[in-house]
Amino acid sequence: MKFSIIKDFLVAQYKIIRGNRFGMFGAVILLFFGTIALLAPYIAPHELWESLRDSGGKLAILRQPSLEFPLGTTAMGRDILSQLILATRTTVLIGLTSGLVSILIGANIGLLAGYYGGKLDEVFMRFTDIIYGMPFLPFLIVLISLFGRNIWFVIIAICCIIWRTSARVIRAQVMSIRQRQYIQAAKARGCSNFRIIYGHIMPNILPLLLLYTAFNIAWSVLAEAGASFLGFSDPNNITWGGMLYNLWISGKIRTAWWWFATPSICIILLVSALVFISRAYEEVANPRLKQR
Amino acid sequence: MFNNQIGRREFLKITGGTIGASMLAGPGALFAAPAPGALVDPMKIMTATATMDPVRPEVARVCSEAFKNIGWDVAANPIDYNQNVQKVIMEHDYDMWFVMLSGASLRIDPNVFLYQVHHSSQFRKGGYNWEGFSDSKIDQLVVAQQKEMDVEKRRQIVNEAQVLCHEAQSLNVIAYMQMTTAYRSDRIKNVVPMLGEGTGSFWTDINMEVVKGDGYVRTARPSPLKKLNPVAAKDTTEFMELRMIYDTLFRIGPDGSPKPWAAESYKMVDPTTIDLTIRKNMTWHDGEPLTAEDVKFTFDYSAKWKAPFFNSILQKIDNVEVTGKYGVRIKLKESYAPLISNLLGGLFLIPQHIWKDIPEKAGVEDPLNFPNETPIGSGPFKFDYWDRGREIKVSAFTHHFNPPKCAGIIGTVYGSHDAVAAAIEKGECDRNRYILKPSLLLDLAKVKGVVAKGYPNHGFYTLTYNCLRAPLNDPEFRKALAHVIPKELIIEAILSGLADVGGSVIAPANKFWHNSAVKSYPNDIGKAKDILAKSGYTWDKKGKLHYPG
Amino acid sequence: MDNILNIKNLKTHYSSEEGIVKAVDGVSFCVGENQVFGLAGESGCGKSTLIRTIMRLVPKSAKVTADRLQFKEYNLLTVSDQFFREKILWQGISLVPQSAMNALNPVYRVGDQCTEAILAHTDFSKAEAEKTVVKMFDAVGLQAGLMKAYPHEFSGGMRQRAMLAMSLVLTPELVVMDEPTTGLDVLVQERILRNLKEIREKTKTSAAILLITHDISVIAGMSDRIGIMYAGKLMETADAMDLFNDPYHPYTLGLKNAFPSIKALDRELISIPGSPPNLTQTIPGCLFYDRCPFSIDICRDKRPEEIEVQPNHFVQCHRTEHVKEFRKLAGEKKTWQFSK
Amino acid sequence: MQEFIIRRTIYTLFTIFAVATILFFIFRIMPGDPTAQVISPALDEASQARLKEAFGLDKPLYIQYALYLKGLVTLEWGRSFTTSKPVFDILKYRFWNTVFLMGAAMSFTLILGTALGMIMAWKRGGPLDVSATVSALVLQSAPPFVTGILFLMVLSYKLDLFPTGGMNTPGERLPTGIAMLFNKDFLHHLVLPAITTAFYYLATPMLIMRDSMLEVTGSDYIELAQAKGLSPATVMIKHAARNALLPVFTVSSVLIGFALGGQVIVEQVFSWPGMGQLMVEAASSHDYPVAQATFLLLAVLIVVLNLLADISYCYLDPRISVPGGKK
Repeated sequence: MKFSIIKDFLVAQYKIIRGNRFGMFGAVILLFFGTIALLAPYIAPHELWESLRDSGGKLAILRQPSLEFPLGTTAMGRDILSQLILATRTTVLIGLTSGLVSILIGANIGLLAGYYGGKLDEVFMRFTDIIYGMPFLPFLIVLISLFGRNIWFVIIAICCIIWRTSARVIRAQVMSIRQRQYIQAAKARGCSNFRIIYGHIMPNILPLLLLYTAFNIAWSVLAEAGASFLGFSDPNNITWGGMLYNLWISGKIRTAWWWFATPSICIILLVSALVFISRAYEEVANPRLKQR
Repeated sequence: MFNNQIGRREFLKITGGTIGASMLAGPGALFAAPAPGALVDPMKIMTATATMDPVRPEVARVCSEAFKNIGWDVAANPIDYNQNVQKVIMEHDYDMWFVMLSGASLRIDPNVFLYQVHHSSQFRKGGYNWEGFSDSKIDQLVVAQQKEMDVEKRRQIVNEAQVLCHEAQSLNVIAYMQMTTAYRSDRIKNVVPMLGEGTGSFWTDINMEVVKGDGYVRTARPSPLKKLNPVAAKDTTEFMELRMIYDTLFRIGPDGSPKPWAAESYKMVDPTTIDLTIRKNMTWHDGEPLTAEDVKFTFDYSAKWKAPFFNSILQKIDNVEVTGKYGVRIKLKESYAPLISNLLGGLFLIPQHIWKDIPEKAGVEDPLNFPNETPIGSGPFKFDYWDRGREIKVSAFTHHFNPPKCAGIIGTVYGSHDAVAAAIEKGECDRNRYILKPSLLLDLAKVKGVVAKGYPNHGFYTLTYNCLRAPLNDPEFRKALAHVIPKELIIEAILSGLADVGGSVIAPANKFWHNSAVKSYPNDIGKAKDILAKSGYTWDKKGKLHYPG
Repeated sequence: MDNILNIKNLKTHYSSEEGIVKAVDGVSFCVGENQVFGLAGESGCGKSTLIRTIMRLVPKSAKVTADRLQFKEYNLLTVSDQFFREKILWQGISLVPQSAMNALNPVYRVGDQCTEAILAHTDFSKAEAEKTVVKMFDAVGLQAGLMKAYPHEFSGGMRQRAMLAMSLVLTPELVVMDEPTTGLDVLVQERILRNLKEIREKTKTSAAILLITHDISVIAGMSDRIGIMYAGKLMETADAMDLFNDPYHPYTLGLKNAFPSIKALDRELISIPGSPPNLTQTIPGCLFYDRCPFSIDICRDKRPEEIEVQPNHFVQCHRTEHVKEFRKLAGEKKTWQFSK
Repeated sequence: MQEFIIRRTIYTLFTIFAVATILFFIFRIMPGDPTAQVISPALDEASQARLKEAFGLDKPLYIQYALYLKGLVTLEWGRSFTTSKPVFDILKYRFWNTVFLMGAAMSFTLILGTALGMIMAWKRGGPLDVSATVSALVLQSAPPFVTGILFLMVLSYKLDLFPTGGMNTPGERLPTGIAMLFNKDFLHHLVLPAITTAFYYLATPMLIMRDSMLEVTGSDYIELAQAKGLSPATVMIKHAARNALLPVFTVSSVLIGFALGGQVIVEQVFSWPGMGQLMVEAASSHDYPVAQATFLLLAVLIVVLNLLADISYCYLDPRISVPGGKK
């Protein structure tokens, strides 16, 4: 029975995405990157920091894409394809983790604040205001530079901030749902608040949740890329932003187009995929957009 | 403003205590001798981030990969440079540090790399012997070369010292990077390259002529200038700006030997006494005359406030007395060979009538923290303006006894080495001042109207070892490592070939002092393993290295 | 007396997914000077489309045709959009829109929204314009002070009055009122309508009024002439008295039943079964056939012509000769309880 | 209305205070001795202690905190570790550079965005509508450093239309303060970073304007306005746009907040000497007083902007002058 629920849910999601050509595009891209992230260590042809030599035994420094090096090499003679693949894993890991954690925080704050209202709401919302006062990247930079360049600090820093938007929106939604009869009825039936919040209200904001999960992941990816590009990232793990940072500091930005193009395209693809999917959900979450 | 106790406790939480513990316990204490036959613990090569210098994390990475070949797990650990300095020079809490010892003109005299880097007394908070290295024989030699006033004799000692230092391997000189600088030959001519500074040298500053334009030379720099405080000056880039505005008694000539400058002549009365005659009618930029009084004041003041860069040498001065309007006599506690090149050639003369009120009137506790908004010196250039983080402008000081040929110099900050290169390529700027990334240099060299090459340099990239920590406390182990580091690869892949394989701490470029007998160990892993095996190290079936059992 | 609005065989057709919507399908009537013409019919019968057509508020996609569509000397079929906008709208024909609630722009002061109309069409100064508005406000019984207020500060009735005032500021020849009283409680309705009369005296506007409603009892009192609209057609057009005293069309009879008449308040209300036909399908016969208790086969097969049963009394029905007996039956409930 | 403004103001002050406090503790729990680099090792113990004292490091935490708050109010933000300059002096110079850049970029985004949004709604479903939507979303997904570098490559390096970075041509010293805004050289340097930022944030105002425009044009008051015989332009702009702008306005304040946080990157790419660049420098050279103050100043800027937005919203939309605020 539980399973069937999940199944129905998935089917529903599929329908939503299927119904929207942007959504479809997004889903395909996501699937693509997801697979790569999973298989990364097995499909990456070379080591992350390995300086390659060409068939002639010369160091393959800044080679344009060729049969030998499909996506070219870096100033250190490293295979860009491999870096890209391994970077996908890290990027997806960071995006997914911080995206999910932040929606978890945001959703719960939103739900509780919206449902209980009053003092609790006041407290939560002031808190959200404070977080809104935090300049995002600077916060990231400070935290990372203080506590060390390490994936987990990056994730923590991101999570500390980006839940704010989802919290506000979900709260507003919950407030309106709270008034509906069936909630009142459930109250009358003496359902526990917990049951009402997670059993009755939660399902109704599901599309919104998914929408903001997508957003949060997108934002995390962008944020991480930004921080990495500024050099505030784990030097022993590479991400797309990190690749661009290496390019930037190598000073080859104007010549090594292949080195610049691939990570940039990956970032844009992944993020826009998420944005498009979230737009598909937006149409569900607020039908007004549908008519167009 | 910051509470360290809390800082540390919190930090322990965060990092699971590893680093924190050592911070609390301090160095040494934590590192008791390892159990016989124990696994050689993994270690880290600390270095600066790529933002500061892209070369360093890469080399650190290559080295750590290389060390795996002898069954030793090592990881690169690039962190912000200040943390490097703090952890290594202040706290001596590190395993290995990969760093660049730049070829400042003040380092042409062998004293710095021999005495300051190797003498056991220099293992102190802030000292240059952060390796904690000590060897009585070497101690004797490096002191001896300091005292020896006869150049030829001194040279003998220096050569001997180089050999021993190289065998001791308290640090491994990986590569002498060339001084890679560029300038627009279609805009400026008469550049004077100099050992360790290329065309960024002081002699270029005063001799170059501007072919077209307003006569000002536009100099691009990758990172903003921090201070213009002649007393507090520590790093090379600060010296490069300051020496235009402030004069020194001597200047290190293009060939590396000191030339009389503000002091028009000198006489060694005896090994511990030197008489200086100051050039007549020199004036400060504000018109005040420069007299022997100012010179004496400079010495006393710098000594009093422990000018960081010269403190150790100033300690050797017994007193400085004025022997006439233009006469000064410096009395030393003991004879000190590098006096002229390392102190008189570097110490900036400061005007008494301004600095006598610092720090009191400036509202700072310590002249080292004095911002010195509008520096007044006696140098060939006088300060114009400084828009912080953006641009600094100095103009020719025409009253100077050796006025520059150009109208002045404008130093502009560009975000990155790449931006600097682009600016020179587009003709926005005429030259760069300090090292330009080798990879970029090669591109620039192709541009018409630009001369970009690498000039000889006596500075070097080096991997320094914490000689108090096992296994690095074992000279044999360090020697083995010397055979493992792939210097050729590093030079080819990371330094674009614009560097030479490193050996002695005194570079070949420093022709007079270099001992050509000292050669780098060959890159030979087999040899390395032999050395280790000989001194009893073993490998388990996984190929991991173990201490002698 | 001559007509200021003269419409012959006006058609407005939209195209939609289901097909051509014949919202207005061959409507003819005239509105005389100073006359109040009431246009009654169930919602969705096309009366709103009719007035939007007259005022050119229908989307460009709508197809409008007519043998004649004349306002005063202007042929509205031919005048340019610009001329229509500048010379005819509001000066000639003004509108009191359906829901005064939402018809006022929330972010502008009510007064300004009135003066705006004046300034758009005359070379009045702001002051003069305001003076005029004050007069109108006074006429509809709003204090001049309220001009400074924002719509959300008005009650429903006040907004309605404001709309009236606005529609009259340029003393137009024709005021089109689209359900002026929907969404207001009966008392307010009552007051507004009475108001309407007074206003016309007060302001001496010789404005003709085209009054549109789904509720004939509203127009009964004040219209000079009434048209009963059904499914995009005028089923019956006559002077108010005639229409109420001797209606011809079964639909009219039905409507009369469906609303309390001032004469016989005690009579129980009977509503017409069924619902109006879908305007997209083409019906050969009488559009009212399905719901008509008196229909015969011909009604199904042949579309009735418009005939003048009495001077100035037009009806579209095949069976006008039996009207006497219909009027009797129409009063009885069972007549309307049938199914086809 | 008053009541609303007052409440908002109080919230804002509270927020600033809270951010300041959080910041204080973040910077206190960070590892290591922050002063190791300022206090020259050559100094003897006594003078080192003297310096520590000068930095207030010898005092217990709660006193440090009190001093810190006092300093914030009295604009004594300490002295930079690396340049020894009072932090306030450094910032007051950087502050305007950032404000000018952000101001230019944001006004460009908002104006262009709303304009486009209007047209898209006008020609809904048309080719422009679709293409604009997609490209805006893609622009939004492209990190500013990617677009920025692209602009540099094409417009600066290839076509040589714009300088490679900085705020002025070397030697062309800029006037300070507002006068800077009228300096041709400055504006020339401003273009690229400004449009880079602008494009990145374009999607939000554009799409919101489009949506709310569509919503508004259906409403009765627009029909009435047409019936009044107002010119289509008047109807579109004075009536439709004016109402459609409200949601755009609400979002823009938040947007500017995001932008202020994100401009770090743009300033880095175009070596623009603003607060963002300072932030990065300070953070990576562990110049804590500067990093701290810069961060705080940015935060204050953001919340104050939000406050202003809230207040001016009251004037834009008469409906919310009723206490209880918007939404």
